[in-house]
Amino acid sequence: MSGGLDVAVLTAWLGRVAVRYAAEQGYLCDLDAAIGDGDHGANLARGFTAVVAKLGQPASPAALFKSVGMTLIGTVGGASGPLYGTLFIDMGKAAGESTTLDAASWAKVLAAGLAGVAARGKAQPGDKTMIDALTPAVQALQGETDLTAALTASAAAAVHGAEATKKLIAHKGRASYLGERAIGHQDPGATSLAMLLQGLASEAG
Amino acid sequence: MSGGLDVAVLTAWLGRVAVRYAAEQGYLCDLDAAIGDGDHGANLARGFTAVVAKLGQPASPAALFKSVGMTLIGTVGGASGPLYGTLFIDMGKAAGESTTLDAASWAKVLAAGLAGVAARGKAQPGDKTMIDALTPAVQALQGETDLTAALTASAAAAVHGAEATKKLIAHKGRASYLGERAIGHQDPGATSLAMLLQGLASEAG
Amino acid sequence: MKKFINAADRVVEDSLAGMAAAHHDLIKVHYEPNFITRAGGPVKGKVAIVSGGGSGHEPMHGGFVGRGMLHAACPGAVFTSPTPDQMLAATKAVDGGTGVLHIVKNYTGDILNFEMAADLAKEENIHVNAVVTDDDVAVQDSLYTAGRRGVGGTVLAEKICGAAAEAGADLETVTALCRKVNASVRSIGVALSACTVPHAGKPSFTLEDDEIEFGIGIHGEPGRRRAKHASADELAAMMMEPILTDLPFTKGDHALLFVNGMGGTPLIELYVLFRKAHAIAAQHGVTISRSLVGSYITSLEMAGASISLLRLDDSMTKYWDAPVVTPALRWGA
Amino acid sequence: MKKFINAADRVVEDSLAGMAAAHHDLIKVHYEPNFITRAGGPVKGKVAIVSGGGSGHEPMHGGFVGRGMLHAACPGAVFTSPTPDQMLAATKAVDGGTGVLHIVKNYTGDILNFEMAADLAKEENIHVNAVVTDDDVAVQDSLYTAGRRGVGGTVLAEKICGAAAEAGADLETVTALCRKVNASVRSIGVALSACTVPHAGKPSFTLEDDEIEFGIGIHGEPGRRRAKHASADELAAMMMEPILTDLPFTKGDHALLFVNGMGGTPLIELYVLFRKAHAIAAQHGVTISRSLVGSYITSLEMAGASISLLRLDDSMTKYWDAPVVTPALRWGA
Ligand SMILES: Nc1ncnc2c1ncn2[C@@H]1O[C@H](COP(=O)(O)OP(=O)(O)O)[C@@H](O)[C@H]1O
Ligand SMILES: Nc1ncnc2c1ncn2[C@@H]1O[C@H](COP(=O)(O)OP(=O)(O)O)[C@@H](O)[C@H]1O
Ligand SMILES: [Mg+2]
Ligand SMILES: [Mg+2]
Ligand SMILES: [Mg+2]
Ligand SMILES: [Mg+2]
Repeated sequence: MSGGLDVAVLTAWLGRVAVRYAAEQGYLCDLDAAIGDGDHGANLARGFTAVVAKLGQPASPAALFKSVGMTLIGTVGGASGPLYGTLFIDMGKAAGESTTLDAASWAKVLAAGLAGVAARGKAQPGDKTMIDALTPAVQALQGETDLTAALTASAAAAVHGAEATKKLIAHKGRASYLGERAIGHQDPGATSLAMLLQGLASEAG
Repeated sequence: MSGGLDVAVLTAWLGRVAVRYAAEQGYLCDLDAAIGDGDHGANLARGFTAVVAKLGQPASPAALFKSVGMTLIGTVGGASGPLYGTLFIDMGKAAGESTTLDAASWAKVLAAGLAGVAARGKAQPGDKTMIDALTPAVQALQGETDLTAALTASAAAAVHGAEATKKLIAHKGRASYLGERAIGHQDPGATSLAMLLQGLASEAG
Repeated sequence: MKKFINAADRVVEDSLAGMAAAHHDLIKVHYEPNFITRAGGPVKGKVAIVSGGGSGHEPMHGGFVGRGMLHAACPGAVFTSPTPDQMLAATKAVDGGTGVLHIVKNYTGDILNFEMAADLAKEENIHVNAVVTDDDVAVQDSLYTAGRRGVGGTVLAEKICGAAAEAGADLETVTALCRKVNASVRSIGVALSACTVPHAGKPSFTLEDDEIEFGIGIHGEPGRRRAKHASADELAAMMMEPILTDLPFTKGDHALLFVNGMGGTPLIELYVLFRKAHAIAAQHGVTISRSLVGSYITSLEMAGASISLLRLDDSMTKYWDAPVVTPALRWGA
Repeated sequence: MKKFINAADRVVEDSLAGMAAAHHDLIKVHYEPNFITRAGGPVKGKVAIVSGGGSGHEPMHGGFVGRGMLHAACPGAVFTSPTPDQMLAATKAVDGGTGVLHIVKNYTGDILNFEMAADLAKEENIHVNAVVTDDDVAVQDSLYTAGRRGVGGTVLAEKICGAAAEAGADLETVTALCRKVNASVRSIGVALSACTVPHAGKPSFTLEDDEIEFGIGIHGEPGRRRAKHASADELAAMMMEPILTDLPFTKGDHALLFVNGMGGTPLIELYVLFRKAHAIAAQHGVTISRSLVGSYITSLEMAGASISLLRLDDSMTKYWDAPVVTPALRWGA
């Protein structure tokens, strides 16, 4: 994949992710049932179904991200709705006028999304949230100029970060009520975030 | 047993029956759960515990029966409370002045009890109620002059009558709501009535 | 069996003590024999209404004691009719000199015990009338059974007759009104799960994951038949059909629709049932002009629901709307 | 999973339609986005109160919309916070020109979505204050968590602040009162069984026959710890201890005791708990001068209960007693 991330590729990515969330809905709900309230898979499946239905033909990556963010905010609910929504909205702001994102601009865009999520949710790395998948994913993009390699490394880092949440006590979200009992369980939001980036690597990598 | 049924024997009988109902409480409740509301054993256990506690030293069989009847009416509740209560109250009326009941007078007394239950509950033989144990028990006493033989035959007839309720559809009590579904289940009230008369045969037979 | 109880044989008394503590402004609980009266004592010159039955159906009947509804309620052991001494004591406590109405659900035990109590009250010169409620259409061939059971319609009868008594209607009028309400209401119940009587310690029946009991009463007894579980809309249709045809309800009727939870059913599901029952009534030309949704006549923790439909006339509607101030039903005052 | 539903993704809408049909005299249901307002429309010159949260907690919050309590409620998907567009639409619909109070239970999702909605409302020149309720003492080390959850105290705050708004208090006064109620109430919950979210289809956790979850929230999430099932009196004592010591309640306090069912608990058991909680409060020197018993903030069909204790002052007591006319709470009018 050399052409970079344009609207067509990004649209295909979102379709792929919507299918994956629908397929993994039960798995994500099970993860959430163990340490939360069991709705994360349903929330994302509902949200991304709406994303695909409402997307239309956005003029630019920025417009696409904004539309996705607004749809997620209006349909997901829960903690993940505003957080995933903010991720996309802030990615949209960072995408600016570009019609195609290369490795460097994607790194900048995703870092902006991370900053937005962190600002809204006030979670830090190690709090056992989606931040623990997103942070290493952003880091893995640094200095990498080949888009394929960048997306693959970023997705792998996110998956690794999500897995590493197993050993953590949660300090944010519902899992924080459980104290020590959260240990051994993988965070659902970190897991879904890794799936999101895996989807991009598969689509565009 | 040749001395006949006096207050001492009758008191011992009630104590024995109270123990049996306590022991068979679960069984009688199970029978009632299948075709009723599952409380028959608890109702009788509660009632006969109270009977034993309140009995004192009645002056005559008549006084004893009346006291038992009043206690049952005040503690059992449900359908069986008024019916068992009436059984004993009407037995008390029929016992008159006697201090000791022989086979013939017991036959008369139990028949009066049956008539009282039938008048109050308006059930007929074959309606799948305690009447189906009581009626053959009264019949088995007819013409029998030996008390031991009379009580043994009467108890056996009651047991047989109770078992025979299995094949019946109920026309009275809660089991009547079940229609055909009551078939195959033994009536709890007929079963407890057979236990009552078995207790007398064991005590005085 | 997991319940918030201390011991099977203390449930009724502990719960009564809780009611007494929570609602001392509205009710007074009497023990040995157990009965509940309004906090204020008998109302001179007004007809008093007494009801009662086994415990395990809360808030019925104790939760309906208060201004505009019952004057007294007699709780028996769980699912067991109370005894005549309770009813007699309650009747004497609330008689205002103009007679007492006993509202009795049609179960052999309730009938026999209330009959005995009425006989005893009459011996003490209290004028007692009794009305037996029997609104359950699940019992079909009532000629060959103990007759139809008194279920959800009883709640409606107690509210409406309580308001009439409050308004000063005499005993014969309140009695006739109660008969009319009972004659105008039809109910049916369905269980998704059984309930566990505390002293039994295990469920009174078991249902597979895809089974329901159709036509249940309120005592954990098995229903009329077992059926496949279906959608809420299908179940509502199965329930409304015998209700509508039995009375029968006809085009132009105004009715009160009462969707009742059996104790373990969340409100969100009762509203799902209400939606369809309401729509079916409308299709049938019946206008739902009053409604009641909640768990008012229950079977311990049973998951299940019943539907009652009452054909209203102007007087019933007026008395339904009249103020009521009880632990479980309150409005208008 | 046996429920009275048609499909997992229709539960909320079907139930809202049922509410609309049952309570059209009191409330109006709006769809896409979903929210519930009072039947009458905005009240000019009076502060409006909006709350909301996931569905599955009925009657909270929709059942509390009506005169003397909420002006609007926003139901999300089951156990999922609603979205900002719902809250914005509700806020705009009920603003009477003098500002709107958002009562938000402390969960990340509720906070974030209500924050976004408030930002959007402010852009439209609506003055919005928000009070976050966090009365759950089960969450101990709140510095290192998302903080204490908003549970039963929320119901009490909504009633009391609704009455203040009805009486004409301004936004800052109602806001301060809401903070005060929240600061004066402590709650804790216990589950005897888990609940099943419709789209999950299976219970969110499983308990052995002799186990309970202590310190649960209202979303079927596991509690603080698992414990052995015990008698109602022992459980009431386990629950009252952290409640009494946390505030702390002291001798001479007057309080409102709220024993709440989680959806699958029968009323008879709630009164058994109430009895002991009341006695423990009395031993502690706390006078229970007001009480509430019933299932008002639930977790679908969970068997369980929560206890809330609110220290009352004269103004809270006055507003608690003030008339309320909603589907789920009604008195005094
Ligand atoms: N403050 C936060 N910052 C970042 N992510 C968070 C925060 N709180 C929760 N999350 C993420 O949200 C996920 C839960 O999302 P979801 O189940 O959809 O919402 P809810 O918790 O409201 O039910 C968690 O697994 C976690 O990754
Ligand atoms: N009309 C009746 N006449 C005689 N016996 C009856 C009648 N109705 C019910 N019974 C008896 O009562 C028994 C049930 O008693 P019990 O379970 O204690 O009362 P309840 O049915 O009120 O729960 C039945 O098994 C039956 O034998
Ligand atoms: Mg969740
Ligand atoms: Mg029985
Ligand atoms: Mg019974
Ligand atoms: Mg959620």
